[in-house]
Amino acid sequence: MMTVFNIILYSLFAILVGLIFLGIGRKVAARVHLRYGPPFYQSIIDVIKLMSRESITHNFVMDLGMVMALTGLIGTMLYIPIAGHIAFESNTNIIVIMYLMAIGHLGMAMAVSASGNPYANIGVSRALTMMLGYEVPFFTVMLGLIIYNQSSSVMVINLAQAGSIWNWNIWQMPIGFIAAEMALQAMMGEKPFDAMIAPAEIASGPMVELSGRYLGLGFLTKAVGVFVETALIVNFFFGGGTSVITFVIKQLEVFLIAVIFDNIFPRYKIEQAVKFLWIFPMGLAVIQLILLAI
Amino acid sequence: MKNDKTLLMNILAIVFLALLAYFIYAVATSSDVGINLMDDNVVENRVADRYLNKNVLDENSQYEWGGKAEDSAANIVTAVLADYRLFDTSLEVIVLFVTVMGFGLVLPDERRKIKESTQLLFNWLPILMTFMLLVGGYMFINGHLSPGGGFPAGAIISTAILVGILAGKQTVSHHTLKIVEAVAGISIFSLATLGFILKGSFFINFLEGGNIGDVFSAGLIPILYTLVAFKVSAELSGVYLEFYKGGEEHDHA
Amino acid sequence: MTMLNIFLLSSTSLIFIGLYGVLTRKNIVKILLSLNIIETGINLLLVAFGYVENGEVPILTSSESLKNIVNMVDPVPQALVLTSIVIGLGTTAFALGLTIRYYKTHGTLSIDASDEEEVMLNE
Amino acid sequence: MVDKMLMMILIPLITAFLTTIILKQHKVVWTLFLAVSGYLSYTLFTMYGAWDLTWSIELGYKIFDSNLVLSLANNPLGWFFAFFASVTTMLIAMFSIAFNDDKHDSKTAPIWLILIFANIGIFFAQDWLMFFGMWEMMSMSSYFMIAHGKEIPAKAAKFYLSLSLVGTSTLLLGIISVARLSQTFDINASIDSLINLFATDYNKAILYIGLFAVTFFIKSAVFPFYMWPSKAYAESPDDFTPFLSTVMSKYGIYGIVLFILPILQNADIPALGQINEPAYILAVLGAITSVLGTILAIFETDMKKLFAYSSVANIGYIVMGLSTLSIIGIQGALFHSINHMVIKSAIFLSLAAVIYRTGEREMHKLGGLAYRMPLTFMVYLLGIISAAGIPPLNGFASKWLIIQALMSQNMLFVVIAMIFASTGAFMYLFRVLASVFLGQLPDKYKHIKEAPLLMAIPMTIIMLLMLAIGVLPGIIMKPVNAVLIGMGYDVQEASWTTVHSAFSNSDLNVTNIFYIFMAGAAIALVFYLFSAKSVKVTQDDNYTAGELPSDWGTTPERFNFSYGFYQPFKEMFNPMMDLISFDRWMAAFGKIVERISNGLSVLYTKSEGAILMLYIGVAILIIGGWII
Amino acid sequence: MNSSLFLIIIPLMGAFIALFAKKANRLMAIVITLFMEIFSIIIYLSGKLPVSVEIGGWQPPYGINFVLTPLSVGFIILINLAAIISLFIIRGEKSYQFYSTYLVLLAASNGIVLTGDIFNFYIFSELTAFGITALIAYPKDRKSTGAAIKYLILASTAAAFLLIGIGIVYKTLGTLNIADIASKISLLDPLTLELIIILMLTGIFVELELFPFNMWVPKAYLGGTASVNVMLHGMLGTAGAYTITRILLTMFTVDGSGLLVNVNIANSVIVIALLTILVSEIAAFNEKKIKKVLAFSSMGQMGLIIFGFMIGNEQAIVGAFYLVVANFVAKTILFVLTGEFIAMSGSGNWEDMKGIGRKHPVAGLAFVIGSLSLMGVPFFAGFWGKLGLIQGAINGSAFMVVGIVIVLITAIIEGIYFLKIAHTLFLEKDSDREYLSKARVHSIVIAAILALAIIAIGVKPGLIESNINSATDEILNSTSNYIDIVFPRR
Repeated sequence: MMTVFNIILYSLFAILVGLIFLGIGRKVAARVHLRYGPPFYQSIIDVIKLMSRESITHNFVMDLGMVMALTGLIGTMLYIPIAGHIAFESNTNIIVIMYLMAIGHLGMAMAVSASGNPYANIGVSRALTMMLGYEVPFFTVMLGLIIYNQSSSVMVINLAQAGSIWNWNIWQMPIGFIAAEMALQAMMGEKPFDAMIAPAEIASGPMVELSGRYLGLGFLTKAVGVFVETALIVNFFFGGGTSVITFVIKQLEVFLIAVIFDNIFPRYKIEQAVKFLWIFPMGLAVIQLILLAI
Repeated sequence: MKNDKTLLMNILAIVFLALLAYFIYAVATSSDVGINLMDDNVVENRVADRYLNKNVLDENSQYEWGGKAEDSAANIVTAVLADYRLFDTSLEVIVLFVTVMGFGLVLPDERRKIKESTQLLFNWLPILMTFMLLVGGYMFINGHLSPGGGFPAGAIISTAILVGILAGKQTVSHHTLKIVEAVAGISIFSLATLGFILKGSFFINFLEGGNIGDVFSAGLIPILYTLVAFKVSAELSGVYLEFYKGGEEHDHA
Repeated sequence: MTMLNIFLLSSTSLIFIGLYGVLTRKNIVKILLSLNIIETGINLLLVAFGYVENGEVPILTSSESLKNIVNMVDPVPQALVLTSIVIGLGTTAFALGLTIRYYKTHGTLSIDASDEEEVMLNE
Repeated sequence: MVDKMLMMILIPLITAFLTTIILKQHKVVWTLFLAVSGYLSYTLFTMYGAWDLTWSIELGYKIFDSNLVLSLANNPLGWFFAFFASVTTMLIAMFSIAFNDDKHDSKTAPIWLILIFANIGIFFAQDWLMFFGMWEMMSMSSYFMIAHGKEIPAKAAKFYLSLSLVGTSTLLLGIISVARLSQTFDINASIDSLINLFATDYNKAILYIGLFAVTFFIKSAVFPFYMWPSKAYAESPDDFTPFLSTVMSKYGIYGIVLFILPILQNADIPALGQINEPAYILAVLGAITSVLGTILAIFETDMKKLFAYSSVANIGYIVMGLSTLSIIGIQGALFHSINHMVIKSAIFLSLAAVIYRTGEREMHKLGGLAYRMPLTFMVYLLGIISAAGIPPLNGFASKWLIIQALMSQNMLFVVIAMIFASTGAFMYLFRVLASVFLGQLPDKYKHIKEAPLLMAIPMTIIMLLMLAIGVLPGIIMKPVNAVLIGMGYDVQEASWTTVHSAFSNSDLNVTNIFYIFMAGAAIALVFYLFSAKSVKVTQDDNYTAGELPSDWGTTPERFNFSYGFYQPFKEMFNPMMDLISFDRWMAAFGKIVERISNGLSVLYTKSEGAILMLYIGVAILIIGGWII
Repeated sequence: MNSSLFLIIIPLMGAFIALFAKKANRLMAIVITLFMEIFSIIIYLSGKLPVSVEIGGWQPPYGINFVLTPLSVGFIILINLAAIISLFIIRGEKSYQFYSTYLVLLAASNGIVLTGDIFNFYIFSELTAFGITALIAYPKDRKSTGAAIKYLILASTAAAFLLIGIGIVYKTLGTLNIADIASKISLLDPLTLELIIILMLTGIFVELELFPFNMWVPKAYLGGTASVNVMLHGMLGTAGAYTITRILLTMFTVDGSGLLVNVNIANSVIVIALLTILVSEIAAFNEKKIKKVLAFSSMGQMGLIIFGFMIGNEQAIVGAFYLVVANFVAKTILFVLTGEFIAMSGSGNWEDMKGIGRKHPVAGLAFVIGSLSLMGVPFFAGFWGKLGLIQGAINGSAFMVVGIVIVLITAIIEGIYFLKIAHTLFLEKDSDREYLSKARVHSIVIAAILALAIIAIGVKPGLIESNINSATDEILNSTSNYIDIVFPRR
């Protein structure tokens, strides 16, 4: 019973934090653009609004896909320790996390593909290509962490950084951190790696055909995704956090870096993006790995 | 272009033959231990010695002129050919036979007519033929005594028939030739088989031979030579006749 | 130079001439003639192999000749030559027959002509 | 009581001849085929644990101063592969009954039965000659199976055949070399003698192992022999492709586990890192295989070819797992072998069902079939989720084990390759999903139906199997560990739910992940259910703004974005493609051989040169015999 | 055992009788050949072997003798079997010349195997050459005439070499008996011996279809009818394989080792055998005419057999004998069926033979079995040969290992083209092509029986193992064995 309660609590927490992050992101972006921007809770309002509107669907696959997308990310979130707390007793294995996240991507892709809109398909194709681009360097960085700690458990990595701020992995492996940041940028779909959304070319790509509850579910997915991704970085490089508050602040910090980069860069073409990701972050990650292995 | 190829062939031929010649020269002048190609013949080491002494069966036997021996042919070449190595000789007959068969197989179907020749040849034909047949007959009957034998005799006899054709007269029909050929052939091998029945070995000279130097000597050899002569003459004549329209149907194809 | 060497040399030359002819001639009849030259060469060679210097014919003619047995030339090569002559005759006769057929089917006596039949079959 | 072992190989063989007689009665034939595979599965099931079961035959051929005896023996490893192979075959057989109707009957049942006969023989062979015999039998019959009396497949099969023949030749050479060492054809004895050889003559031992490895690599399509599956799988009968991909790609794996692994583990080989040099080569080959397989699969437009490359990539994982030489790696590899069997049979069967209904293999000509064949779609969907290694389905645990093993052996770059391949897998897996099952339904497929019942049953069973193994990996892991114990490895009995790794805090409770997933699903469903209802509209209604494509004189399938799905990505690799296309090299080699062949033929038609060649022959004899 | 000469005499007498047996000549030929087969089997089983038969009552080396050993009589059985099969598949030949020539050929190929005299051997080989030339030329069309004349010229040239060799042997050793030569061969000057070997090998290599002596082979097979192909392969080829054991392995070997006296020559022969394998298999690879494919494959198998004999150790010789038997049976199947297929499809091109295997599944299966045996797939007869060969080669020198690698590479090529052809039989028929006729039942039955034999030997090589072992024992100590047979007193 406690577990059920935990799960609901953690999920709601993640969704809430994620949505607020998105709101803050929009606010910051507006400020960078010298606009005023919406309030930080705007995303929550958006979701509620979308959920309550009537929407159109083409077939059962869209429903299935969107539910799958959210399922995957919430599942991932439940697997990640938040400031040492975890919803469900498990070993917080990194590889499990990586694969669980994939369910979300797959579900999302399936749902939008089912719409039959060519833009959506182009978006999906780009998203999947981009995924190959960022997963590899990101994983390489994580591999360094795993080898360094001789464990693939996030919890163990987290605990190893406890104590002084100098124990944080960001100091132990700065090159790896830079690589991970670059990969994270792509993972969150922010510029310069947002070819899959590219509102100007392919009309927001995957989202083009979504409306109402589907778009709402999409928003939720995105929110949880942001939460998960930032939480990973925080766990890996910033020592996790002693309390939930510091953990969330660190997350926000990571997120804001991404948002600011998003707003000052133009967009790469998809193949340029993949090339970039395979050269710079990958190169850095490999250098880091070699340094660790020696 | 064509000349180039011919030239190339010539060069290659000369190169090859030079290599072969050089090799043979090296062999001939080799001075390693062992019997060399150019060593003098040592008759004692070879089978011919026993043939000449007619002591194949019994190492110590001697023979006299006019006496008896294991093989009483005076012509030792004939003795080798028609007695010691009779099997080879009977196979030669088969070689000729198969040649004629093959000849008949491959020759084009259209044939010439036998045309009359000059009067001179036509008139002299009986005389010429008699003479040739006589010489042929002498050769195969005397083959074990003097040079000659079944093969040359057969050739001479067939020449007689050829002369007949040239003169415009087919002296023997195709069919007769076939019969002669077959009968002679079967007889040769029947004699061989008879040897097996009588003496337990094929191609054995089972007739008691006369004395060396006699006409009626050498056991089976004159008989065999007679058969060979007939067969060879029939076969060679068959070759000539193949070109001409005979009285006989050609039953292939 | 002994007689034997002369025999050997001449027979070898004949064989070589024949071998040369077989390779370089294109006309089938000429090839067959070359083959005949080889045959002749071989026959001479075989007889030469049995040659004894100042030897006698291996035919007994009288009781005198019995004493000369040691001096007689080897009869076996002669017997072999007789056989080989017949075989050569057979080869020649049969090959000429084939040549007639060849001329009939190919319209030429050149040995090259038989290369074309592959082409013709493929058509 | 006839020997069980003998019956097992005889029944397929006899049935093969039986079916030849009644080949035209396809329903009967394929039902017989199902019966045989069912019988095999049952017999194998009863044979579990009876490791002393043997059968042997004396041939009366003297070799190594003793009479040659061919023998089959029930051994844990062979049983493991044979059992799961025959279960898979049984499921495929059920599918085949429906598939081989009047229109689709490939009339290959007898050859397939011979193949099954060879299959049992390979897995239970006790001596090398039996192994080799069955291996050749398998190669030859699979050639006929792939070519199945059609011209275009025959061309593809030729490619397969040439590689197979290369493999059998090297295998024979290897077998005889090794048998000469041990003076017997016994497999275990040859392992021991090779281990001894490593101590004395390292290079020779590596050469001998290489001879075997080439064969195994060819049959399992490990780099550099990765290119034949795309041709052979694509052209073989559609119901045979699953067999090809699931069972036949495991022969090489079986060979490696049986023969090469024990040697690499026990022989005295200089170490390189935590493993040794040959194992590292194995790992690198596995890595290249999986990366290349993935990349090539991404670019493929033919769905069967695509999954052929996917199989290649999966074999790469398995090889990488084996190359770690650690127990976890081997566990992972064996586990993944079985998972691959299940997954690929699900995928290929669903594709076969699609082809059965549409007759089309090119993905971009299809689309939207999910709405007409929902069950097939679900099978395929679960198949790809599994294949991508996503929890909570079965592909995950085995991949996880392999990755863990690689990491614990510090094989860092191999791990990166593995990650690259399994991420790339999303790309191609999704491509088929989007192109075939999603998107616009072309007009000509408007009226097609769901796959027939007899096809649906095996597909459903496989789907449930994937789920079951995904939740309870012990279903496979228990036999895997039993096999490893039987082979003499030091492992514990496996648990139903958890898989173990060498790292600290890394024991993975797979069932828990399933619970987490279900929890996530529950929450997502709550959100879904509590939101406002939606209206269903046709696909054209939205993005074409209600104007039907036919109004503009075009067809709906023009809206399918599927032909150049990863075009930009492909262009990145274009400069590289020529380098890695070994089949082009092989084709060029074939052309050269053909040209030489034609030249020699011409030589033989010439009459003029005949005598010249004779003289040349004499010259060879003179030169060789005298001058040299 | 003197009666064994009936093996020669009866067909020769039959050849004369055939001149008059107008319609019955085929029947007579069959009866004679059947008698020969039964007679030779009786000899084989009589238990009196090995024995030397004196002809004409003169003891060797003065007279001509026949040597009957399990090995030679075994070959005789094979030769006569091929003869029977070739008679059964004849299509409508009626002329007496054909049957006469055939019977002479039969006698001559038996004689080649049995004879113990080198000059007698020469005559027999000339007889076979004439006989087979005549039979090749029998269709009298363009290609058969061209093939025949090409073969005749080559064979005559080669025969000239052989005759010179025989002459030199007589000149130096003074004897023509094989056993006598073998016992005296060590007396010869090494270089002279080399010359003799080279000349004799040239003579026999033409008939053995070895590259580069084999320019006649594809044309001859293409020119001849199916039954002539079976004769060419089953009678002459088998007799040729036997020749190797006698000329090479008895006359010119170091006693008891199975190796040639002259190592250089032995190596040259191996090179020639390997060249043959390589050239023939590659040439067959892209060949479209099925008869030529089979001809090339025949050459290749012959090269393989000779390679096996030349390796010279026990395993290799056992392998070579298995190859002889397997090649004999398998190739006979293929030639028999090919004849039917060509008659059916009206084309010599294997690409035009689509669908025949579907129409005649038994024939198709037999063809596949034959091909698999030739490729050396396990559980088919050819495999045991290949196995023995590889094993022997690996036990031999590095040179042999290289050789066996070449053999295995060519086996790949062979496998590709054979299975390609075999599969073509099972392709769907082109709708616009009609078969000219149906395959004859007796041909298919023959092929099926032989295919069963292949499988029987393949699954149970022990069936013929004792025969092959006795043959191998004979070869391993061939010289002393052979001399003991011919000269029991010494």
